[in-house]
This record gives sequence, C-alpha cells and structure tokens, in this order.
Amino acid sequence: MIGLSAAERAEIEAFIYREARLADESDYAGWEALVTDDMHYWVPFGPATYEPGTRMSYINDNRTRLATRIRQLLTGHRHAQTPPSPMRRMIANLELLERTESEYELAGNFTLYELSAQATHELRLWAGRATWRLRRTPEGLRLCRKVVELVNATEPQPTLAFIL
Amino acid sequence: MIGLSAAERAEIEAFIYREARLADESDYAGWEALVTDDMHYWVPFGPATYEPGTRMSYINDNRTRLATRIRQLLTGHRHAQTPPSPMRRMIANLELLERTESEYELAGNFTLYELSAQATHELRLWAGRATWRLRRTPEGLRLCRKVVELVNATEPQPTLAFIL
Amino acid sequence: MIGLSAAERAEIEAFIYREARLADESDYAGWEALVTDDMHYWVPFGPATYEPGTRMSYINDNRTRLATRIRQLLTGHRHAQTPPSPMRRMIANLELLERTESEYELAGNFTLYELSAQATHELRLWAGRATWRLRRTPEGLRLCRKVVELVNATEPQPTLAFIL
Amino acid sequence: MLARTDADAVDYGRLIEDRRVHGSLYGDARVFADEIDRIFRRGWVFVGHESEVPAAGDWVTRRLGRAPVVMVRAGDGAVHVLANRCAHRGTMLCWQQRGGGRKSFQCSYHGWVFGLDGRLRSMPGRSGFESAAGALDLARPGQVAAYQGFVFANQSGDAGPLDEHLGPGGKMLIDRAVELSPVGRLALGAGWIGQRVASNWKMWPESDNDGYHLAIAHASLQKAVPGTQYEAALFSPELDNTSQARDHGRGHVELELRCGYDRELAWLGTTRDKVADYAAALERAYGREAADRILWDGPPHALIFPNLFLGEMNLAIVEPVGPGETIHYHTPLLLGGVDAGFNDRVLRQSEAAMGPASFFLPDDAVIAERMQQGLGSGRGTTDGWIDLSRGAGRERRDAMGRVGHVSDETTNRGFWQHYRSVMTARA
Amino acid sequence: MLARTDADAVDYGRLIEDRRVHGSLYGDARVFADEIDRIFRRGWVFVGHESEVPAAGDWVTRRLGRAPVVMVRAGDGAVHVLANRCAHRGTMLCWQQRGGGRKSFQCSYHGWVFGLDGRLRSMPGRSGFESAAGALDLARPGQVAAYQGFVFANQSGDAGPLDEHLGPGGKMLIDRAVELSPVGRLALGAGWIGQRVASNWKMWPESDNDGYHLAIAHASLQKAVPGTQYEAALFSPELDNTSQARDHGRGHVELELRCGYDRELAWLGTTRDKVADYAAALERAYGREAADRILWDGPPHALIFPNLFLGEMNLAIVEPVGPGETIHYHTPLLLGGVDAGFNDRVLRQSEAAMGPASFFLPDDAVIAERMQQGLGSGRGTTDGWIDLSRGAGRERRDAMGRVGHVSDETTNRGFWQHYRSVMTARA
Amino acid sequence: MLARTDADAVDYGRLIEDRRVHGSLYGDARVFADEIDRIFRRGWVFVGHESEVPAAGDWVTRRLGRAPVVMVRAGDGAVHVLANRCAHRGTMLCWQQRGGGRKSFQCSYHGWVFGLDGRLRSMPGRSGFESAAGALDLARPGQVAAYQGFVFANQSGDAGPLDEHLGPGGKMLIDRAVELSPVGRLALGAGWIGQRVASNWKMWPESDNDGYHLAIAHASLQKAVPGTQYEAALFSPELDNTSQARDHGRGHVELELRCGYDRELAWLGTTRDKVADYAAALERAYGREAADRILWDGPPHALIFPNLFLGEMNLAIVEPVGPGETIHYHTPLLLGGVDAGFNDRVLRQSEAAMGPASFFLPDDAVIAERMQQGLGSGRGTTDGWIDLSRGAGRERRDAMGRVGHVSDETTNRGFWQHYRSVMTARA
Ligand code: FES
Ligand code: FES
Ligand code: FES
Ligand SMILES: [Fe+3]
Ligand SMILES: [Fe+3]
Ligand SMILES: [Fe+3]
Repeated sequence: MIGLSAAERAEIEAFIYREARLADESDYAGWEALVTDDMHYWVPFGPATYEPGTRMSYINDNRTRLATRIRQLLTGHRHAQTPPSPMRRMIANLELLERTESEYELAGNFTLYELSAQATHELRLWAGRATWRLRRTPEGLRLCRKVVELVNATEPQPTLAFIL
Repeated sequence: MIGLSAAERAEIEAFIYREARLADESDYAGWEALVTDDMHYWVPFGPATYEPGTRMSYINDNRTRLATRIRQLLTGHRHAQTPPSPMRRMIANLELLERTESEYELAGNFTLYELSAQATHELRLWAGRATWRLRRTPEGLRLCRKVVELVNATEPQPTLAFIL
Repeated sequence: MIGLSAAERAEIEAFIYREARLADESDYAGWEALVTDDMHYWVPFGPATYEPGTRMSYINDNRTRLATRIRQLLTGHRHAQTPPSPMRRMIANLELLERTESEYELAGNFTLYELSAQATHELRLWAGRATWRLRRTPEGLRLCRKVVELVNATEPQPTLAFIL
Repeated sequence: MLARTDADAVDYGRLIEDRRVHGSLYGDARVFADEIDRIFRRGWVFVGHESEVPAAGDWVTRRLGRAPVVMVRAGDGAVHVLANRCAHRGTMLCWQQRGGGRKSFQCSYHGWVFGLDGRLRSMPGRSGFESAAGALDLARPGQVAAYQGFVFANQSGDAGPLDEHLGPGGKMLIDRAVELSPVGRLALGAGWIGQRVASNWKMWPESDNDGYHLAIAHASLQKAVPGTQYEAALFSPELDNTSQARDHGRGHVELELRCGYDRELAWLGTTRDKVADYAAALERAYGREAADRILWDGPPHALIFPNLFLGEMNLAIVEPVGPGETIHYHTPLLLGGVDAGFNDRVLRQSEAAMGPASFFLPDDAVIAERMQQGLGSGRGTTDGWIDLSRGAGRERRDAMGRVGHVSDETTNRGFWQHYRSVMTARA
Repeated sequence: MLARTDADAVDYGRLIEDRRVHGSLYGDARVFADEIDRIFRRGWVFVGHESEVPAAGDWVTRRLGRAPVVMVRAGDGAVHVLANRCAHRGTMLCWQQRGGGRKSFQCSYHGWVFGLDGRLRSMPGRSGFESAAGALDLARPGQVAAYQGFVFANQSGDAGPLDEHLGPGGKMLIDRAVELSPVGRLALGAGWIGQRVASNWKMWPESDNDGYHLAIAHASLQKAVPGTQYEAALFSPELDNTSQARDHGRGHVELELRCGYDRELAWLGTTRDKVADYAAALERAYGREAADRILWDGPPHALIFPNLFLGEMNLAIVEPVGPGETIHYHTPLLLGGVDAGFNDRVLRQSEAAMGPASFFLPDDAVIAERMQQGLGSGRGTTDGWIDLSRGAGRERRDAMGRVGHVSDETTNRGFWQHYRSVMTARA
Repeated sequence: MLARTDADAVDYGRLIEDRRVHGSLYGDARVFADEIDRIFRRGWVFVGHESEVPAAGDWVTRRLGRAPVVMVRAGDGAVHVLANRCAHRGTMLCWQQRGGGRKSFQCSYHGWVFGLDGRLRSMPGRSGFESAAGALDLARPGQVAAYQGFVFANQSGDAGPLDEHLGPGGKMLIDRAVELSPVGRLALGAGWIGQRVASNWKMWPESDNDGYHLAIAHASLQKAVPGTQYEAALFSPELDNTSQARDHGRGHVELELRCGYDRELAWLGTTRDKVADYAAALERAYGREAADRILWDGPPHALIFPNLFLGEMNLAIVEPVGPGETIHYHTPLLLGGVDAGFNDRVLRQSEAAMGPASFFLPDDAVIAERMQQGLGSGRGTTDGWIDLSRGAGRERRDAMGRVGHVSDETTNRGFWQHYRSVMTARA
C-alpha cells in the first residue's frame, strides 16, 4: 500500500488477517480483545452514505451493544449459531484511505464463506467492501471502527448472527 | 512479486486496485482516464489462445469502441445498467509476466460480485484470470491492455453491460 | 507477512501462486515437480483436528498415492477430468505459522472456481483454508505438505478429481 | 386464469383439525399455489402504510402474494396501489424498493408513460393505436382501502369490505398502535430490512405470535440482556405470568402483553423520566388517564391476517416466496408528533429486535428452518402432525374473542381456524 | 411417453386472442412443457447450418427443445443429426459445444462405438448381445431436412415436409440471406456466443422482431452512436418511417428494413467504395441490377418459427431452458466467396450488436427480464393481458402476407396466431 | 396424506419391459415422488449399522427417502430409529451428521425433552397440556428391524417382515460381509463420506453393480494401477472372465467376483503373509477350511434393494435427493476382532476406491451425470429407451436365482424387475 512502509504494511495486514481468522473461527473472546473501548461496528443497508441511526441498518453497534452481541453469542444458547458456522474470509485490494498520527484507515473488498450448519447446511457467500480504522495503542494496533458494505445490502439477507 | 522493487510493487498494486475500485463504482469517466490511447480490451470466448477478430469474442474493443462503450453507459439510457450494478472486485495471485523499459505485464485471478439491480436482483459472480499491461507515462502508470478470461467463458453468460 | 523479509515474502508468494497456477491449468507434470519426495497431501473431512488415517478423509495421499493420482490423471482416460476442468484459484490472508531453519509453514484462505466441463457445465466454487509447508532445497522452494480444509467439508461434495 | 380441475385438490378440512394440523401444509407446492390464490389473491392483504410515501411522487414496491405492485402517492395526495406491470406488454415499471420525486412512470420497453394514478398518459407512435381511453391504464387490485393509513388490497375484488375483514379486533389493534402517537399519526420512514428464511411463510404468523417459545428459543437473549420488557410478560414462569393470548377472529391474533407488564413503559425498556417530553405530549393530547394507560399498555403484539405483524414498536410484513422460502420485512414504528430522540430510541430498539443480525429474529429464523427441515422441505413427504392443543382446555371467551394464557396456542389455533375457513370456502 | 390426461389442460384458444394474449403463458410450467412437446418436439426447429461442420468429423451439439443432439458431417460429406445419447444406456456422447476430427463417437460408459452416421460400429464383449443389427444405432429425429444449408429437424416425424413449414415466405427470407454471398454460400465458422436470460423464450421471437421499441429501449445506442443503419429504418419518427412489419404466415415474421433504408449498404454501416471488392464480386455473380438491389436491401431481419432469428448479419438461435430461462445464441453471418476483410467487418459488427456485452442485446435482455418479473416468474400468478393491438387496424395484405408499419405488432400477432394454431392443433 | 387421484398416474408396467426401460423414469418429478412413496416410504430401506452407535447416547442422522430420522442407542443398549422431528411442532431435533453423549433430545423451539427411546420426558409449562401420555412421543417408522446389526426401517408399517424382504439371498450377502470378521462383528466407526451427483438415484444401484463398464469407464485406473483385484475378476476379456452376475430376487443383485479371482486376498490387494494375524484369527474362529474360503472369497459386491450397496470393503448408501440429484455415501467396512493394522488397510483402500476424490467413483459420477444429461434432466422430455438386454439369452438359473456372465445386465434386469413389481403393486 502506498503511504506505508513495508513493515507497517506487514503489521497492518497481519492485524487484519488475524482479526479475520478470529472471526472465521468464532473466537469471540479473542476478537473482542482486538477492539477499542469506543469501537463502532456498522453494517449499513445499502452504501455507507447515510448517518447511522437515521435509518435502519443491519447492524449499528456502539461498544455496549457490541459487547451484548458477543455476550449473547457466548451464552451457548444462541440457536442461530449453534453450532457456530464454519467460516473463511478472503480480503483483497487493500488500500490506505487515511493515516493520522495514531490511526490508519484502510478499505478492501472481501468474501466470506459460511456453512450455515444450524439448519439448511448451505454454503453462503457474503461479499462486499470493508473499511477498518485501526489505532496504534500501547498494546499494539486495535480496531476502533469497522464498516461492512455488502454488495447486495439492499436485498433481503439470510440470518447473520455472527460478526462479519 | 519477484522482479519488482517494493515500491514498484506498491505502485502497481495501488494502480490495479484503483482501476478495480473505479470499475466497482461505475465511475467510467475516472476509469477511462486510466487508459492509454491505444488501449485494447479483450474478453475472449474461452482461453485467450486465439487471435482476436478471427472468431467471436465477448468483447474485443479497440480504443474507439471502448470509448463508444463508455459513452453509451454515460448516456443515462443504458437500461442494462439502470441503475448501475453495485459491484466489488477481488484480485489475487498477482504475478509479473514481463517487464520492458516502459511497460509491465501482470496477471492475476479475480472474482467480481455484481448485484444485477436492473431486474433479477441476483448476486452474480464473475471469476477468471485477468492480464494487465501497464505503461509508464509522464502522467504515471496507464493501462494499455486488459484481457479477461472468464473461467466459464465457454458457457452462456448473463448480461455483461459493465466493464469487467 | 510478519517474520519474513520482503524478499522472502516475494519468493514465497511467487511459489504459492505458481503452484496454484499450475493446478489451475491442470499442468500436473509441472505441479508434481514442485513437491518433495515425502510430500503429504491431506483433505480432511471437517477440520484438520484428527490424525489422518484414523477416520475417513477425502484425500490422504502419501507421495506414492499422490504419484498414482497424477499418473491416473495423465492417462488421458480419467473421464472425471475429460476435458480438464478450467479452474482459477484465489489465495488470500496469507499468514506465516512457523519457520524453521529450512522450512516455512503458511496458511491462507482460498477460493477455487471450477467449470465442471465434463458433464453438468456448472461453475463450482470450492472454498476453505490451506496450509502449505515449504522446504528450501538446492533446487529452490519445494512443497512438502499441503492441507486443505474445505469450509463445508462435512457436507457431501461434488466430484473432486483434480488436485485442490 | 389457467384452467385447472380439482382432480388433485387438497382436502384442507381433513388436514386441519381443531387441535392439530398436518405437516404437509408447510411444504407442498400445490398448497402454496392454493394459498397464493385463496389467501393472497382473493383476500385482503396488507400493502403498506401511507406515511411511507409522504410526498407526491413517492413510491414503494410490494408483492400481493407474488404479484408485484407499486404503492404511490399522486399529485393530488391520493395513494394508489397499481400493478407494477406495464399495460402494454407487462414489463415491470419499478425495480427498486422505493423512490421519490416521480411525476409519472415510463416503461423502458416502448416508452409508454403512466400517471401516478395509473392512467396512460402518452405513448410513442400514437397513431398505431385504436384502443379506447382507459383500456390501457395500469391494472389495479379489485379493492384497495385504508384504515388509519394502513393500506390493504384485494386483487380479486370480491373479498367484502375491509372493515369486515379487520373486524373490531383488527381495528382495535391498529388503533392501539396509532394511538401511541400524540397526534395519531405514524411516520414509517426508516426503511424496511428484509430477512430471507428457508421456511414456509406460515412459520411466521405462528412464531411471531407464539408466547410459549421465549424462555427456550430466546434463552441467549435473556441471559445476555437480563431485565428486558419480556422478563415479566413472557419469560416468567407459566403460573406467575399474567399475559394473555387472544384470538380476535378472522385470523387476527394477539399476545396481550400489557396485562403481564410489571411497570409502565416496559415495552420501551425505559422509564417516564427518560421520555418526559413524549409522556407530556401524550397527556396534552389524550389527558392524564389515557396517557397513563398508553404508557403502561404500549403497542400491540399481534397478527393482522395474513401478512401484517404489529410487532410492538415494529411493523413486519411476511412475504411468501415459495413453499420453503419466505421474506420477513420489518420497519420501526416511528411516530408522528414526537421528539426526534424518541424515534431514535425506537429505531435503535428495532435494530436490536428484528432483522437478520438482531438479537431475536435469527433464533426464530433458524428454528423456522429446522421446522421446515423436520417437516420435509417440499421435496419429500411427511406423515407428521403439528400439535396445537396447548391450553385448549383452559381457554375462555370474553367480549373480544377467545383468550388463553400467553403461552397457550390460542393464537395458532385462531390462525389455523381462519386459514381453514378461507381455504375451504374459496376452494 | 409418460401417461398424462388432460384434466389440467391449458386452453390456448382462450388465452390467445387476436389482439392480446394472457400473461400466464410466459411463466407457467405446464405451458412450457406443452411448448417443448408441441412446438419443439412435434414441429420443425432449426438445428444448425451445414457450413458449421465444413469437414468430415466436425460436429456441434444442439438442443431440439431440451433434447440433446449432435450435428455431424460424416466421411461421405453427409450431415447427420443424431441423438446425443448412447443407444445402450443413454449416456451423453458429446459434452462440448463443438469439435472436429472425429472418426466415430465412443461412449464413456461401456465403450460402444458409433459411426458418424449413428450406426453402431462395435462394442466390447459382443457375444453378450443378440439384438438385430440396426436396433442399437443412435436415435435420430423423425425428420431432418435442409434448405440452403440450413438444417432443420422434427423429432416426432409427422410434421409434414420442411418445404411446407418454411413456405414461400420462409424460403424467400433464407434466400435473401444466402444471396448476400456472391457464391451463394454461407461460412458460419466464427462460433456462437450465448446469452443467458431470466425470461421465457417467447420474449425473444417477440423482441427480436419488434420495430416499436428501438427509440426507447435502444436510446443509449442511438445517442452514443448516431448515424447507424437504424437511424432511418427504425429510429425515425413513426410517420417518416417507411420500413414495414410483415407476417409471412406459419409464424415467420419480418421487419422489412430495406424499404426504410436511406442509402445502399446502410445495413453494413458502410459505403460501396469501402467494400468495392465485395460489390464487384456480387456484380460478377448476379449482374449489375441484382447487385445494386442486394447492396441496397441487405440481409433479412426475420424470425423463422420458432427458434431461428435471421438477425441481419447475424444468425441467432433461441433455446428454451425453463419457463423463466432462455439462452439466446448468435453467430455472425459470414459469407463464402468474399474477401477476408469483408467477413472481418461482419464479425466486428456482430460483436457490437449481439451478445451479453454488446451495444444492443443487454438492453433487450434486461427488458425481457423485467417483463418476466412483471408477468410473474412462474412462482406466482398474474391476471394480466399483453396487448398486441398496435396497428391492427391499419394492417393490409399483399402477395406475401400481412404487412404493417414497421412499428406495428404485425410481427407479434403473426407469431402468436401461429403459436395458437400449433398449440391447439397438437393438443 | 395429500389427496391425489391417478389422473396423471405413470404406467410403470408399460415403461419397464424385460429387456429395456424408458429413459423418462430417470428424470420425471412424478416418478420421483412415486418412488419416494412406494419404495422409500412403503418398503424397507437400510438406515444404518448398529456399530455406528456403539455407546449409549450415540446417534446418527439419516433419511428414509426424504424423511429425516435419527438412529440412536438408548441407555439400555437398544437402538432406536426415531423421526428427527419434534412431536410438538415438527422442529428438527438433530442437525448434524452424528454425535454422542446424549441423555436426551431437547427441542430448540419450546424445549420439550425426549428420551433416547423417543418418549416425551418433560416440557416447560406442563399445565397447559392435557394430552394422554404417549400421544406426544416422537414418531417412529411403522417397522424397524435389524439383521446382523444392519438396521432397516419401513415407514408405512405394512411391508411385511424384514426377513421376507431380505430373503435368503439378501441374508447370505450380509452374512458374507459379517463373516469377514473373526468375531462376526462389524465396527463401522470411520464416518461416511458423501458424494453429491447430478443424477437420478437409480444410476447408482445400476452402476455399482455393473460388471460391463470397468475396462472403459475405469480405464485410467487400470492403466495407472495395473494389477488390482479387478484385473482378473472384472477387467479381463469377456470370455476369459469367470466372475458372475447374479439376481437374488427382491431387487438384491450381485457381481460375484470370487469366482473370478485368480488368487486369495485379491479383494484386499494383498497376500496372506502381509495379513498373517488376520488369517490366523479367521482360522481360529472358523477353522482352516472356512478361513481359506473367506480369504479367497472376500466380501460381497452387491445391492440390498433399494439403497444399500455392499461394496466389497465399503458400505454405501444411496440417498435420493431429487429427480436429478443423489448423494452416494460410503464408509469402510471396518471389522471387529482384527488388529488395527488390518482396519487401517481397509480404510486406506476405501479412501482410494470411493468418494469424490477417489480413483473409481469420480468416473462413475461423471458418467452418471452424462447419462442424466443424455436422458433429459427433468426439464425436457426424451423418447429414449435404455437397453438392458445384454446376456439375456445366455442367462441361467441356479438355486440362488438367475446368474449370468459378470458383464451381463443380469443385475440391472434384476433391479428393474423388482422395481416394476413394487411400483405397480403399490400403485
Ligand atoms: S411494454 Fe411497456 S411500453 Fe411496451
Ligand atoms: S451407455 Fe454407452 S456404452 Fe453403455
Ligand atoms: S416444536 Fe419442539 S418443543 Fe415446540
Ligand atoms: Fe421469537
Ligand atoms: Fe432490441
Ligand atoms: Fe464404476
């Protein structure tokens, strides 16, 4: 990525791939450890061109609601993720959108394969563009904002009980 | 990519991802600004192992026809792209095939997700191999040839009114 | 990838992309030249969390059986690959898992598009996680182990007569 | 229109008993076709709410069963429901969920132009046509009517008045939703989120109004978010729980949670001091006593047969797609005449409660899919019966209809008995 | 072969009126099955052109309706149409679009070998068989015949002579295509490009021969490329436009553009000096007067019922896949006896005009899909009628049949009236 | 349960002749529905082997036709086959392939708990129910019975005793598989691998027991791995080959390879010294003579009608999914009472022989798909007949039934004649 040193690039890619792997493997405790206290997680209905909260989004989690989401998943009674869906994410076309003193904003396209193991046993495909805002903290890079725009976000979606 | 400096690699990747993003977002004016005056854009029927023009191709655009294609898209009356399909491209496995004094030839595999928003509202998947020929010009890198071989190029295709 | 120099990274990526390309193009002779004499190729049923041979796997090839597999493909009478399926692989999210004096272990996610050209003419999609173990030999990098975990490995699979 | 004899007719009277129904009704293609005809074509179905198209030229697309329609507000303020199909050759006119600013609809095939009232306005090459004026206007359902801004339509035109379809129960339920607004108006402008489910549509009228499944199906929610409004009204033990299940007749059924709430504004998960402006507005509008009642009771939780779910602070539409495929759409019940903060709260609650990534609906959806799988997905056959007997023996009648314990299948029995009467009467 | 009573028979006479047809004919599964039987099995359908298999051992695969066949040139030069299905157990023999260099077909299951004429040549383990010679040859359609190299087949064998099916109109249209070659031969070797469309197949005979939609449906082309051949012949205002729509009977219909052209070679978008060699060759072959006429008239724009579109310098095949799925294949009309530059030009024009990425067909395809959606995609029902009345009142008859203004639905009416006669006669 | 008259009944007697069958039987939706009813619901089908659920609480999910069941071992050691469908509202109870350690099954919808014997154990809110005990237990097939641990079930309950279905032939075949174990027990614990194939299910009983296709369909295997057990028994020229094809009646058919082997242990691709422990164990268990015979004969290669393939050292289940979709599952025939090395060898051989990535099955699968394509994939129609005559004239009868040359279609004729008798008798 232009604007990053090779080491920064490696570090950022490693972070993003790790975040994806933890999500792939439904390791929610591990995943949650990567996010900041002011994390915002947004899956808009259509392109991310409106102010979240002004009309319906699939997901519009502040940190509290995100914590609730993870807590629900970890109860062991979330039928919609019993068992957890086997998943694999592919991330491509990473571009650096902005860098500040302490933060990086990146965007890329993704594919997520999900085996809906709870009932239909279909292989589902989720695809779109993701934007990550990373913050450099004393503990290393942390995720402070993630926006996921599904290509078909204007169409009815199947159950989405995991974290994209 | 072997044969490229880290800076060249970053520059080339950035160019290719940018080209993809402009296409994703149907920004045809922006996309057209990236191509040279002798641009050749080819989507063969089957593998690119024949001379274009000797048998039918899906697309075999010299610069003039490519300009017409874009002009048609920009009329605002191209029903097949009204509204423009939301799209996202993934590019992977980039390899450097050739470099000359002023040009680079690269190949990689791709996936393109398209929401056919004009009628069926299906999420369509286009996949295959792309070859980019980039030229270093005073204005920066420019695309002078793009060949897109669909994996299933021998099968009937749905409407393909955008630029791959 | 963290833990690798830029040159190593380029070399490893080039190797993995080349391996993928040879598989894409059903160049089995070329592909076989990339593997070591003790190559192990495993496609488990479900996650790779069991000892191969203790329960059924899709593929659990030692070098001998892998050679047989390739020999069968090269007879020209393998109906299940007559003609060979046009394929394209996408590899993403590469992470370095381990490096020793002479070996690298990497993992990443993949998508494989296959046109089942032998009968149904469907575009099939195979997706999952791959682990490559590469060894540095006098002839360059060689593949000594490949494990492919399909996302939907617990579900019935269509014919898989090629090498993943 | 296609000729069809009844050689392979389904005997609905036999497959639907008072206390059980046959599982084949959820997966059979012929049953689905009959439902599309008898329920969704020859009966009243909910289309949308007038507040979704606030300005002239605003439109939304919907399905009456599978038939595409557009609901549009014309220049004179009238709301029309029109076939989303050109009167010339049938080309769909609007292919997005919604839009605005239209003066007319132009067909992309030959360019005919229709007014927002469906009248043919112009066509290229007029001299080629001889048809009488009006013959080539857009088709419209045989009956369209609204109650409190809720627009319903009936394609066949012979379903009787809407008033009769809603009945006192249906109207009362809608009134209770509307009355939440100090000005008696809804403002449904936040958009609909759709969830695609691999189940028959009937799982949704059932589960949306099933008071028996909460503690098990939504156990994860109860654990992760203790203290919601459902704690007293739905999660609490059978014999402590004073909420009620109601059958209002005509297929309209209700979980009456207000009798189970343990505090006012439980339905909004808040207290009066947090929504003081709203409470004050209600008091100004309706007086103290009525306001107190509204703040306690909150919105209805009820089905307006067959496709409208008044889901507390959400509205949901159940759209049948195929025997084993359904879309469940919802939008927050935004109110007119309230402060923005109030509606923000409703929207936030709606994002949490419904939709594919919410805290409730995913579990219902997976269970509906498991039910579909258990009953046979339309490809096989099943000999199974579905039990509906819960509480049948302790059910009573009051002025509004049958009433049972909130966990009883009074609601399902109400749904199915109306279904049976429709499916046999319109055979 | 499967027994089927007519309890649920479709009444085509009622669904097809002279000036309108019922929308359910585009999406119903039973209608589709009837069409596959009555039109595509019991009628003549276009298979391919002999020039597609120029050398012995060349073959192409096609569908007669849904039944797979292979068209192959045998060693003696004869072209055969054979069932693409082993005579033993039914295994498909050829699974690619085309190939060459074959001496025989060997089945992959048990290794039976069939000659290029379909005769069983050999089998492993001959002693296990007692069947009479010939009993195990490849099946073939009941009738196969060619006109000017255009190969047609009829599976049932009782469709009457091809000559009668084509009639004077069909033959004249084909003649006009062939006569473009100075040596009277086509050379269709550039391959077929297929476009998959989510519409019924009948949208294609209709829209391919609809002279009314150009200015709207193809407005983007007109704007982006002003001055094409269609400017005068199709885009120009109704009353200036002298092109004609023709019904030649038997379902063969035409947009006769030659009467609307404003210059010679309009159909090739060029002028005589640019194709001087071609013009000279025509003159040598046919004489000056005929050459002038050909250079003005150009190729036909017409349907040979049910599946062959003579699309000016393209040939197209309409392949029905399901009630809501069709493939539209095309190949450029390459000519024998012309210079390579001429055929290059034809191929370039074809790439621009037809196929999924061309300047025309994508808009037609999306509109066909919108029409399918508007009419109901086979999962629902519709009560809509499709209007076909345009120009019905100003239509006239001449020696070749009915003729109307190019923008009139004379062509669609011709298609549908023949469809009705076939669907009712073969009930 | 859905009423259905026979107006569109399929005449199976006419479509199945002694020496040929009609191709439409492989792709028609009505035929598939009839098969699911007459063969898979009203006949005996294989469910699983008791050794798959060795411990109390172990369970596997299966389909009886399309109806989901679970086979489970209860605390008392009994193996039950239960409907995988809650007795309340039909929700599927188990949605994975297999599991263990269960004490009960709890439904995810309302929390009913069923014992491993299917009895309703508890439910939330018991006071709402009045049903008699037992009325709300899990449904189970009308008949369930086991032979040598092979569990079979019949849903309708009126298929007669299992003993009669298996007949002496079926039992002998199973006995021969079991007798390979020195302790007379199988230990099927390695899991099932499923292969999804775009063909009708009947291609699999056919091709699994077709001795005619080896040299062609599996030519690549023969070339890549010369010297397998099939060299003498299946690949060798027709007149050298002494293996036999057998029809044991009731649809059970066999390729009897033991008479074609040229050495003992050919079926394991090994020699006695390599499996000395196993040979010794057999001798200890059965005596020298019997052990020698077993080492020569090896396992059966046979179909137990309709869905169980005794595939030498594999078991396979054929699961019909739709007219053109089937899953072929297999597991290695692991034996009780043998050393681990022996079973490792069996598992290794199984990985090579069967499954989507093996050396054999992919070719069969692609050929089955080509056959399906050749016959018409259910969307079209075909007039083709499938020939079954091979060897019909040289077939003979012995005490076990009809017997022919291994390459003869004695097996297919046996399958189809039983199919015809079932499909006509249960019409
Ligand atoms: S179909 Fe709408 S104008 Fe012709
Ligand atoms: S099916 Fe073709 S040879 Fe047997
Ligand atoms: S459906 Fe199983 S407990 Fe209600
Ligand atoms: Fe619920
Ligand atoms: Fe057109
Ligand atoms: Fe085989």
